[in-house]
Amino acid sequence: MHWWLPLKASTFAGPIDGLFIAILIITGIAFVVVEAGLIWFIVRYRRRPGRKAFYTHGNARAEVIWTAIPAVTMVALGVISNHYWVQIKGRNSIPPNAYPIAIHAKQFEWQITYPGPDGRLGTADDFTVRNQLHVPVGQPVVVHLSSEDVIHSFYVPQLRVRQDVVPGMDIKAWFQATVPGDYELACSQLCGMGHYKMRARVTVHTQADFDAWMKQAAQAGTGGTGS
Amino acid sequence: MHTAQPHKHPNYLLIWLYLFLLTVAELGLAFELPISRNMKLILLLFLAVWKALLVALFFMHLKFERWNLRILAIVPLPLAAILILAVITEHIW
Amino acid sequence: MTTAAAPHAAPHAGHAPMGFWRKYIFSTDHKIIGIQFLFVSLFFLLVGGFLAMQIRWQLGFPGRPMPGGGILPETMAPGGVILPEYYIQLVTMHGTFMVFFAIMPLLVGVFANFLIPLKLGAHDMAFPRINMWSFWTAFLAGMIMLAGFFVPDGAARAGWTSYAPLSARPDLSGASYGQMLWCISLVCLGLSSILGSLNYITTVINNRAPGMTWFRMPLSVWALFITAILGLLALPVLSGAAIMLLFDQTIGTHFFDPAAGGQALLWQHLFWFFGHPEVYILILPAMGMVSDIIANGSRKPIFGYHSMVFAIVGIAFLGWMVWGHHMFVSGMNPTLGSTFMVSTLIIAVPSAIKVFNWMGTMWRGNLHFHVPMLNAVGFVAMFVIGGLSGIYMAATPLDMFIHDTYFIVAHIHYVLFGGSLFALFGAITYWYPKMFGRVMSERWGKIHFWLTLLFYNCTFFPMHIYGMGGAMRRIYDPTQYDFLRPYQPLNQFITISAFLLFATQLIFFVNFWWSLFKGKKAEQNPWHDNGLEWTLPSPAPHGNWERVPTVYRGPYEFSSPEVAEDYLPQTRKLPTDREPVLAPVAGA
Amino acid sequence: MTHAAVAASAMRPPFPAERGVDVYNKKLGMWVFLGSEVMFFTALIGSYVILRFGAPGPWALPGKVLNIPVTAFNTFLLICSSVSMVKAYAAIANGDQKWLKIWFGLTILCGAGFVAVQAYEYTHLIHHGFLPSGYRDGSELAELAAANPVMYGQAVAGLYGSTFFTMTGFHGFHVTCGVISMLYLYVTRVLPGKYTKDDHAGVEVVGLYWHFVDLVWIILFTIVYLI
Repeated sequence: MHWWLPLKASTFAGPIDGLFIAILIITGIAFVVVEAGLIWFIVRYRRRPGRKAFYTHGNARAEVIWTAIPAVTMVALGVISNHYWVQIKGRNSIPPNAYPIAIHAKQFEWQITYPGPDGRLGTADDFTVRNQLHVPVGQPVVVHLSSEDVIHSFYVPQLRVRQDVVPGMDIKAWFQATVPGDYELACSQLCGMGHYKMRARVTVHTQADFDAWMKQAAQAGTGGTGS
Repeated sequence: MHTAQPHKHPNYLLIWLYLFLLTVAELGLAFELPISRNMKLILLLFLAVWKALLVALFFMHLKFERWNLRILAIVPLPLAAILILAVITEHIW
Repeated sequence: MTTAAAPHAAPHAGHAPMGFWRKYIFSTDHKIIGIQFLFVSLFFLLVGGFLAMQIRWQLGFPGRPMPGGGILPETMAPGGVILPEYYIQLVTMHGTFMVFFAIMPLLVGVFANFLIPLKLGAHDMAFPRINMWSFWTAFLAGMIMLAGFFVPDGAARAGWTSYAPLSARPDLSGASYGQMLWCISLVCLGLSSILGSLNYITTVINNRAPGMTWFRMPLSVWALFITAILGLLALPVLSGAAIMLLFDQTIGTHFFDPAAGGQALLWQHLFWFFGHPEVYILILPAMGMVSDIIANGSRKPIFGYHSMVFAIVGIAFLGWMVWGHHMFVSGMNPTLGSTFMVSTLIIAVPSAIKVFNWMGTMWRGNLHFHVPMLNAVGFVAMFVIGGLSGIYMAATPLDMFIHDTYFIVAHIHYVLFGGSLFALFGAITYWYPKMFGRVMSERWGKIHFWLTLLFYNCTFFPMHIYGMGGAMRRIYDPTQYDFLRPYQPLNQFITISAFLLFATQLIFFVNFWWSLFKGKKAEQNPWHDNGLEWTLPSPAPHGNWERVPTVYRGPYEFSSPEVAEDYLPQTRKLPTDREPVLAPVAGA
Repeated sequence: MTHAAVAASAMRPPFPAERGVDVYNKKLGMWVFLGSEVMFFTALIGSYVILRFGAPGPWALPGKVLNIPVTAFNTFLLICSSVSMVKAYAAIANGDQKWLKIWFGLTILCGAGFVAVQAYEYTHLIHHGFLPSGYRDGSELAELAAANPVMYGQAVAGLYGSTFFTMTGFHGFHVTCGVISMLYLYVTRVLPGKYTKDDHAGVEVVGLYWHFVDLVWIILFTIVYLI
């Protein structure tokens, strides 16, 4: 096991892990201040016979300070987060050259439709594969998510991408893988008793490998997965 | 054990007449008229709110209560508005 | 005049002696109702904990027969091996019981009932009979929920959030009657909460003793009052949504059925519009009671009383505008996501104010570490972790990664267990003398606290790491995934810690029951506190006061230079105090 | 004074701590309760607004499925009952027992009439094929809708039935509860003449509830039947 975030395998990993570390630093400081303060007070001001506590109802200046600091920090954090949020999920965030893949989720499998050699969905050379997601590295990919029955969630930890798949809605999510390799696609929204095994294998190929796979899979028609 | 704030009772029958006439106006609007659908919608909602206000202010005596009870009575309304408006934006983005 | 103008206690003020049934079962006395809630919700706490142990067994040792699991029926755990369908029931019912039938009634049902009239100097609630119905409706709701395990197909299986359409379609979830019972139970619970809340609100507004002005109310009462408003306005939304869900399951409506034009996200919006205020229902009373206990334990006035009150109000108000942060990746309008992110981050500010003011209260105090104080400080220390980990989820891009992982599980348990439950252990110990006339064992209280603190952190802190690794929630068997398999030793560590944590809680239960019969007899004011309830004998008699006490000051005048002792009861009249000016009464 | 009355008066502090909202407990309690009722109907009406706003097809035109004249008559009944309720309250505020009995009785009659007409409306609608799940297959309405899919909102018939029956059903349930509690008060308190010029909290409190139910109907009538 590892004690840290998973492998960074997409362009989202930079901003997301960066935010994680930024928040870790901010909350780390707050955590140390509060816990160390508590321990210090517990030791320093523990009960002693004959002593009376300092009688005060508060201090306006101190309270303004510890209201203002969190407020400013939070607003700054909000502004930074929103910058990346718009890039990741914003209305116009999907790159126009993104490679389209349609994913249809149902209890308890992922049906993944590839555009075939012509690179366009909805044409005759589309073919569908169960539980096998192949994407090229270094190329934005847009997944068109639809669901047959209940809400599922498209989640690949290493790619830092997650999007719920909601029946009755046509949702698009995009990502750009940066490291070739084998990953796992997990359903992360409770979708019934088979939820735990609703997984698919994600293979990030180099462009050449991807083209070769595409050619072979398109001929086989079902992806030739053997699954 | 009960002492209501003494206030002059308004003419309730007059308010009843108002409500009756507004209802008739609403019914008239429901039929085919040479106005746009949105216009009709706004007019109908306006009449409904008017009627609701008449009931709340006079029949429920809100007009004669102290300000803090009136606040108590309208607290849920902004919350209701927040819910409906926020969820409706789902469909217009 | 050194002794207070002590109002005389009324053993049976104006009440004829009553039989057992009227006195203890169908009682209208707010204290008995509070105690009824206490027993019932402690039972559900135990049930919820028991379910959690089964979940932990399965996660730590997937596919291995559970010790003692052989007594479960074949449909749940044949030979003690938990089935996936039973596992989802466990997850669903653990959340449901803990949130709706343990923490919420413990905080609101028990302490709003017990404390509000006692701390405000009222004889009882404004509507004692409605109060009784509130308890019995909640009891009925709990029994209906529990019945879920005994119907064909078992209990509800769609998670405690019951996301539609999974929850709306028995053919997809596999749970037919269980899911319906879930809805019916929550409608009952909603009714119970509304009845309770309207009682609390009316009592706080109308039934305060002379001199008990708004800003002389203890923070616990403030918090319970604001909580009551949240409950009053939030629970009906849940009831409405649960009714729609029930209709979808039974009479064929299509609210959440996308095939007929219904909207799956509508359920989430309605649920979280209720659900986020609910989150504050589960923490605000704890914050209020912790404020009382910390001021007492520090022997100091609370630091910044007014900003504490405004922080409570601020949290409650903002709580209505943040529900969308549960839905960042649900396919919701992303612009709405930005709005919800900002409001969510802002809500950290009043929470920070509260934490710093508690520390300010302890600063230069004379700290008495009795069991309630230990638990209250434990609350602050743990709530900080829970609060800070919330910031990770509030940042939308990061939430995309950690949403629905064990990071969330860690967060919610830091807030609800580390927060609410620690506060509750403190509060139960603190007001136990006034409830039962006996004191809980100090030594076992301390042992329980330290062991809980240790095992609690061993259980829940590693979940942050597990979640950072990408582990999804509600997964029956994590070894299905290659990337989760290396975490199995960590999972086993969590599981063993959880078992020890559960065993530690048994100390509390034994202490509770043992002290009920064998505990040391309590004095009138064992903690040397200022509140009105401590002017009554322990246990407080039926009807509370014969003559309503008069209040001369706020509740936190500890270590006042005006008196020799380090506390100054609210009812004690100093030569400089003036009699309160009384307003004319409306409809006395 | 009875023993219970002594006990009850001992339950209340002699004076409130400060000037609050200046209303007695029962009335304040009813207002607070009505606050929760607003939120309950928000959930139902809000869902209707949201579902209709996002519906995949046009809603049935007003008057095509629902019988507007019958409901208009019902609206009229409810408005009448509201005015008779407030007249009953005004009567007892002047100590007038006779008119209290008359107006209060009229309110109950109008309320019961409303429930009866709604029961008639429901049976009529169900007979014609309008169900919570939509238009019943093979019914008169289903045939009309098949001939005129736009006018009868065939695509969203399921939503129409769901929201219509839930909203009006729960309103009807509230009216029924109101009628039962008014009947109870009528028999136990109004007829024996227990309300006086100074003590008529029950009339005012049940009146508040009744007017609220009327108010909800005013909104429902407009948005369900006329829009």
